[in-house]
Amino acid sequence: MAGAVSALFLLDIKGRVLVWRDYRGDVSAVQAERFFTKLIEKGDPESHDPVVYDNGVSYMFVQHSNVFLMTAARRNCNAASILLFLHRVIDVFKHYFEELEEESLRDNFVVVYELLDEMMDFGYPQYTEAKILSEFIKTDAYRMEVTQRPPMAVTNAVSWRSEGIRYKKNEVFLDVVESVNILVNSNGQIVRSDVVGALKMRTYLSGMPECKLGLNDRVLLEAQGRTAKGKAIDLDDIKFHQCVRLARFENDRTISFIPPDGSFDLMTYRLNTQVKPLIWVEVQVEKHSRSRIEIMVKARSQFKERSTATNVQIELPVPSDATNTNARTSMGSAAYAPENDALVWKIKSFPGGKEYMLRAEFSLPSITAEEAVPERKAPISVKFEIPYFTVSGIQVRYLKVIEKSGYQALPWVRYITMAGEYELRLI
Amino acid sequence: MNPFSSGTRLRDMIRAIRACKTAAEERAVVRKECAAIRAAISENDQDYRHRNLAKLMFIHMLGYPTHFGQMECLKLIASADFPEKRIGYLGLMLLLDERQEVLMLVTNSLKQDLNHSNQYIVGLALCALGNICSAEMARDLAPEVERLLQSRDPNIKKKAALCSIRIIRKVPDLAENFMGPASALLKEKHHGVLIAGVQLCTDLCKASTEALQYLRKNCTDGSIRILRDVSNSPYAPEYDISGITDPFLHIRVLKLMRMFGQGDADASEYMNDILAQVATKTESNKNAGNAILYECVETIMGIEATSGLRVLAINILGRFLSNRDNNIRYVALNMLMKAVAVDAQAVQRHRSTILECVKDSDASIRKRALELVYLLVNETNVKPLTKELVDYLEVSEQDFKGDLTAKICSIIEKYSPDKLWYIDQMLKVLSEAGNYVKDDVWHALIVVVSNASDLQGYTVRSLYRAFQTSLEQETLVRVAVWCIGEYGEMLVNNVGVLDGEEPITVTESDAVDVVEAALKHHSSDITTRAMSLIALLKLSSRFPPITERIREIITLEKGSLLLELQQRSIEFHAIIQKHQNIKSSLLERMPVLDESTYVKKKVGSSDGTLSANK
Amino acid sequence: MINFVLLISRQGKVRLTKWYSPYSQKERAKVIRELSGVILSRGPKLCKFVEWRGYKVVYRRYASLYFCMCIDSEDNELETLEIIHHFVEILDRYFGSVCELDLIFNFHKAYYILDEILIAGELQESSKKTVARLIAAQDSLVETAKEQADSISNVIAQVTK
Amino acid sequence: MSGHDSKYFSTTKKGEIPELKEELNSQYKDKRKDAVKKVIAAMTVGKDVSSLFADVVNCMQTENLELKKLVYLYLINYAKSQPDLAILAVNTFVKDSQDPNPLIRALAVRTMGCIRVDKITEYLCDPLQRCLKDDDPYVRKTAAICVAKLYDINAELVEDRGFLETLRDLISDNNPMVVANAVAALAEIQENNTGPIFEITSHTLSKLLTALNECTEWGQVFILDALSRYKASDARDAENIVERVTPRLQHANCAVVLSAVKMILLQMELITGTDVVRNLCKKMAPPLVTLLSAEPEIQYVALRNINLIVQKRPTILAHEIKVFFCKYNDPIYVKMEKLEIMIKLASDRNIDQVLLEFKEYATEVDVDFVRKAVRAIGRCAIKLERAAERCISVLLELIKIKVNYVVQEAIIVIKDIFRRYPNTYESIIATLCESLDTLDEPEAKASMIWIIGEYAERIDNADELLESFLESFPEEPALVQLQLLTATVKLFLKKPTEGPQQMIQVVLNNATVETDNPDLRDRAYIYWRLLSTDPEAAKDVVLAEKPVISDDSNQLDPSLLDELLANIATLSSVYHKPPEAFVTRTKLAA
Repeated sequence: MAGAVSALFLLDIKGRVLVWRDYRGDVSAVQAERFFTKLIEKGDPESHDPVVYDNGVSYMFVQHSNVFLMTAARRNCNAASILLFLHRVIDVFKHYFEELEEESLRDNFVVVYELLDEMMDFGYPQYTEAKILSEFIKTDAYRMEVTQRPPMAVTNAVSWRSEGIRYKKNEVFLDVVESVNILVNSNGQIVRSDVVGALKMRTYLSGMPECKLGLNDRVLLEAQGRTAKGKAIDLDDIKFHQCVRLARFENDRTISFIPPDGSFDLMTYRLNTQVKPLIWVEVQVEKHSRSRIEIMVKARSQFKERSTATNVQIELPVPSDATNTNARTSMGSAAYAPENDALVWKIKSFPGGKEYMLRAEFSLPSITAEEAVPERKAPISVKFEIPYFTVSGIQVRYLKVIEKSGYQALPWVRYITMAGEYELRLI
Repeated sequence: MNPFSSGTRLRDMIRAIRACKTAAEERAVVRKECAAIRAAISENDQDYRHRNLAKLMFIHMLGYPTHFGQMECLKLIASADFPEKRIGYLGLMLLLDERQEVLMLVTNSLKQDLNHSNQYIVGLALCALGNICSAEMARDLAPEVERLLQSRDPNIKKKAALCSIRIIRKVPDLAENFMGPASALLKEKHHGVLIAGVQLCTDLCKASTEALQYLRKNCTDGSIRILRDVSNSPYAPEYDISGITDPFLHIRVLKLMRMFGQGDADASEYMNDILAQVATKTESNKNAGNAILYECVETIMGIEATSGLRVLAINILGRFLSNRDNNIRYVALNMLMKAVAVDAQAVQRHRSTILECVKDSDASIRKRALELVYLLVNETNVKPLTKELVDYLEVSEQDFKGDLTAKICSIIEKYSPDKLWYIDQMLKVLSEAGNYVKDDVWHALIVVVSNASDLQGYTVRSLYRAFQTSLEQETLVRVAVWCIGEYGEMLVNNVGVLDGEEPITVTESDAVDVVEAALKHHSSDITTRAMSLIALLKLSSRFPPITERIREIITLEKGSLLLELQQRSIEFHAIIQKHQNIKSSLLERMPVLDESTYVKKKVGSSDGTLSANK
Repeated sequence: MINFVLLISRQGKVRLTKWYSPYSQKERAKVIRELSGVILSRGPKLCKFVEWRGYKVVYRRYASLYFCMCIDSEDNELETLEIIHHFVEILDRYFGSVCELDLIFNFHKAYYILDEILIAGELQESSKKTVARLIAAQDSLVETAKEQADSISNVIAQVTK
Repeated sequence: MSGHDSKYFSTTKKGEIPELKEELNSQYKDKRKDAVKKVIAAMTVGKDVSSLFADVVNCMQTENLELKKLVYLYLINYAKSQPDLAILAVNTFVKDSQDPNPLIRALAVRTMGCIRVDKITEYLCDPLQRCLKDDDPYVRKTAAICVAKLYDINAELVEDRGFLETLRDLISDNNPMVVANAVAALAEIQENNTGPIFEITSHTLSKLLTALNECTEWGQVFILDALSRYKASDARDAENIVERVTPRLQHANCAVVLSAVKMILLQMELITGTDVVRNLCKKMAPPLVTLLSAEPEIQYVALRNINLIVQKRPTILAHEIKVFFCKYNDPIYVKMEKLEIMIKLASDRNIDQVLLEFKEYATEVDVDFVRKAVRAIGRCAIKLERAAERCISVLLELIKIKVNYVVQEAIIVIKDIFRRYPNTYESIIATLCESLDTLDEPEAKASMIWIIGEYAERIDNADELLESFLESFPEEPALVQLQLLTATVKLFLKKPTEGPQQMIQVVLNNATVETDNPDLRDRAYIYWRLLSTDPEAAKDVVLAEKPVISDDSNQLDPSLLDELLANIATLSSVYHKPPEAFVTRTKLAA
């Protein structure tokens, strides 16, 4: 059934080995070269799917900055698990070196080897909790002569938290962040929309606290025979951090857990409701001649007036060789961003129920590129944040923290809505 | 003032690009820089034109589009000043090439610059013209270049000579105009001019037979004299490379002499002495000397040399072949291929060394050696050589298997002493590397088998055995499927057992099993599957008792999405179901493709493709 | 003839390209990608020739840089090695102990030098001294022009002060 | 000749190895440690430092954990090339495996298992035996994996020394991580073995389901994957299992989710209650959709799997087609997979929306994606009878843009539409014929030729059209030749006039004596004989009624599909191939 991988390679952007760990002795470093040759056979590595097969060996890879993380396997291993594992390896390295890039790997190769030894054994993923790992695998700066021992957490049922944590002030911060994803067709029709929410926690709690979270979850409230004062909501799919007791939730919808120390995503959820676009954008394009083009844009906020969107940014695609891009706006400022082939219109504060305008003009060079490929039809993309507001109406009813030492810990809760993948197709 | 003309210096831009960690970061920096340059261009910014073009050249080198900057080159070239012109011409050569229409716009500027009083400006124009001119420009500007060949300045003269090469490559008709001035260049003393002149003559010889005749008549002596002078020259520090004076001139003049000597006994005769001298006296412990020897050998092989001279040449190659430097070994193999035509026996003596080279760890050497081995095969050595190669096929690197397989097949086809041996070898190759075998090869195998009635039983049984272990080798499966369909009864009845052949027990149903497996195996492609259907139909005629089973297998494909499979399955099903009476007459043994006419046709068609390539 | 000259670093970065035969932008990118894949992966003891699309690519490694020249199949590979070295020695003399950075920041100068060595894909000059002299003469033409320009702007500055 | 090259562009060091040798034998601890680091650094960049073996091993006896780890790392790399010297290390290994520090005990046993040298393997048995029963779970979990390592090197030894029993005992260990690793090790050993090594009884089942709640996310994957081999005894058993596994669908780790989905789908086979099944389908849909918010690489694996899942259980995601619409920034490999699933989920209800999307994609810049979008439109026509007409009109719109590869792709798929709906859409043939000269891809050519042959009686100038292909017959690829042969035979049977009669002669001649392709010859001779023996029979055979082709959106063979579903989340499910198609058992002598 599920086999293990044979080796893990860290490669530079040109496919050369930076560090590799051989777990099973049935592949060689030459394999990395074959992988890369195969990868670039069809052009850009970024467009290649993450699984490459060549002559009995399956390669799975992800790219981060200028580094490829790649495993080579001769068996039928669990691809989902391995690819996800590679992403966790990235997280661990980032925790250790702040930036994961070629240079940081080279500079820290001893620790890299140690981590690879601990995170994977014989090709099986073992342990990827960065915080706990850093308790017994230290970078040069923090190495001590005292003998290290494996923290209890490594093999504990509570593998994400060490014992004996102490804080003077016990606090929990909880941010409810909702991202609105939307896709609008060129005819103005909403093709797809959904909301992805996350409960992001930062805990500074002593000891082994037991936490319990209450939401205005319709299923729970109805089960308890209560009709909430506010609105109860339906969550389509909920995902929990591994600290949450899933069986318990399945049983009675109680969210109970011992949290990791520091920040983590306690839960994420998804809402499939049709969302009215919070910010609506309309564009008119006029071609005056082959080389002079004018665009007119209207942006409208379609939420209640008492809310205000901040840091609104509307990216309007322009051809990659546009020249002399000039824009005038009725609010905010617009600038040509050649790095994205776009005109970026920024509005610091955009209250509900308002409409703003932009008018822009640019020209194109008379000589066209030799192998003029059709321009990619990029959509308009919109970014914004609306504080103190959620689309779903989710509410944290309570967050209880119980620890045997009996301290009080107050939760701080914030709500915010932002644009996720918010795209409006142009004609 | 546009907001982007921050006016970063070239150095700063390069630094910024070098600091990028990923392709995406680099792209962003470059795009910003390009936007700024576009803005400057549209404002007709003069002060930074020079710098912006330099930036664009760097950006172009990284592979980004720079089309919008092409006109800037023309503007700089049109400027009166040397610095502007210099960068303008450089930009022109880097950002444009002969296929762009914009290039035509520069013709006038070029013409003016070719007539400029400043030799360096003339030099720039000649260089640009020599590197990127189109046929049209070549025609327009040829008179200017021709005139410059007679300039007094050696710098202009040599550049004009090389520029002429480009011109006659683009427009061979112009060759005759250059014959006279070119031959005059060979009388010069300046090495640069000589080298350029010698090359021009060589190219003229290639471009036109008239030029060849003219130059052969007027310059054979001159070329010999140049070679003699340079090879006897005392130590000349300016041209010395590891103890040899100007190996470049040596080599180029040897090349020209080859043109003259080719097919001309008289010219060759004149060269004998000096070639012998170069072949014996040139130092062979450094690359420069070896480069000369290598060229000298090629010239000896190319002209009507005396047999003594040829022995000398082959001996040099023998020494090269045993050299420890892989470069030298490589060129030896390369040249031995030419030597085969001159003295096959002498090359044969190195056969075992060459065969070892086929297994070399260096892919370039392997490839060369394989080509050479192919030329060395003959009726007497074909068996041992094939065995060596087939054995090696098993352990060879994947990337090499394609070439190796093609060559082995072609050796087997060409030199097989008897059909049995041919069939055995082919089966070995198909089982080992069937996926690398080209269509014409397995087609030919079937032609041979169908013409050898005494070996059909043996072949079908061998294929049946091979099939069991090499199900993944597509072409083996195809040949097996076809033979089992055609000669099924010989398989089952052990017809025509050869001496020493082990008889096998195969039932009719076993035979159908094999074809069914080929039809259904995941590695089988549509051709293999389509062939399996015909084989099944044939078997239903060869083995009447299991017709029903075959009909059932065939029926399954009636709904196939693959056109060919569906069509066959419908037709074959109809034949079995409704037209039993004519079935056997439809499926009689297929008419044999006459081997001799087939071989002739094959040779004819490959000749055809060769001449088409020329 | 030499169809193109390519200079690539060990990291696969392009440091100089010169095309004497027409290749479209797309083809150029493909050529560079293909060849750097093949050449950079070849071990140090192997021969310096790679057969490629009916041509031969001759290369020579200098520390982190690979100098590659693509020649016709009938050309002299050993001589091409010498041409590469000839180029490198002239670069070395010009820059004074040349290093990769010299070629990056002064890429245009490397091109100027190459243009005095090759035209139309053929060798132009076998004397290093001559090449150096020609380049120096042209550099000084540029210097003079620059000084003139500076003095003119100085004059203007004086006047408008 | 490289001798004097080095003076250019370079900064080389000389005599690195002797220098390192000296430093490794330094009397100062720090210097030795630095030296070992340098050795490892050299090893990392691919330099051969095997000649320092003895010197490095000398540094092994140290209290310094970091240094020890480095030396161990070196050993793993070079032990194979220096087996005799590697023996020198055994004593230290054995000693370390009894160190008071569990980290060192585990390190020793973990490393020893990686040294694939037969002689050393024997010395490994005693320490391993001890470590399997160690007090510290960290050591036990490492030892459990080590049994699998040992088995890979010397299976007999493992069986003789009773390690398998010990490993099985570890399934009842009180530590969930130990249980998970024991499961992984046993599953692997079982995989390479035909005998019953690791049988999952209902007892182990419940043990493992309990451990599932407590072990790390990776451990949960091991357990779920191992359990997917378990065959429930009946529907109730299956339902029980499903109930215990379902909470895993809420796990944040996508791999856990996918493995849980696999378990549930497998158990569902046994469950008969339609309500239960419907309910389970409803439960699985949201987590599957959420997988599309993961990293693109994970999305890719998820999409490949969803492709299989919807073939088996089309209802699961029937209402979720919109989530598979492509986003602008999706990597191309994600877009391609989404397209596949969109075809599978297309229905009469959503087809209009889907067609709008496909049309959008068909004008993108990526050629492969555009082709796939065009083909997708045709495949929807084949799948949805009532929408066929709308699909075809979109295809015709696209053909009119006259982008060559779009036209060819459209013709290929229109040929299948004709085979699906005979006598319905032939009116568009005239439009198709306009593009005849531009076809240069074999598959498109073959498709067009087939259309002409098949509808010869309705196309007035069918003979002229076919004739235009005849001249190049010898140069065409076999695929086209075969279609041309059949099409000409059809034409002749339908219109036995002079023109076709001459054409059939030319074709038969070309396909018999003028070719060496045995398949083409067989095919031509059979036609030839058929036509000359019994023309009526020929009509009956060649023009026989064709069954209408079926919807091709679920292409996989049901038994293969089941096998792939049992392999959800694995490479097999990504490739859509059974494991034996890509797992080769050859071992490299690395």
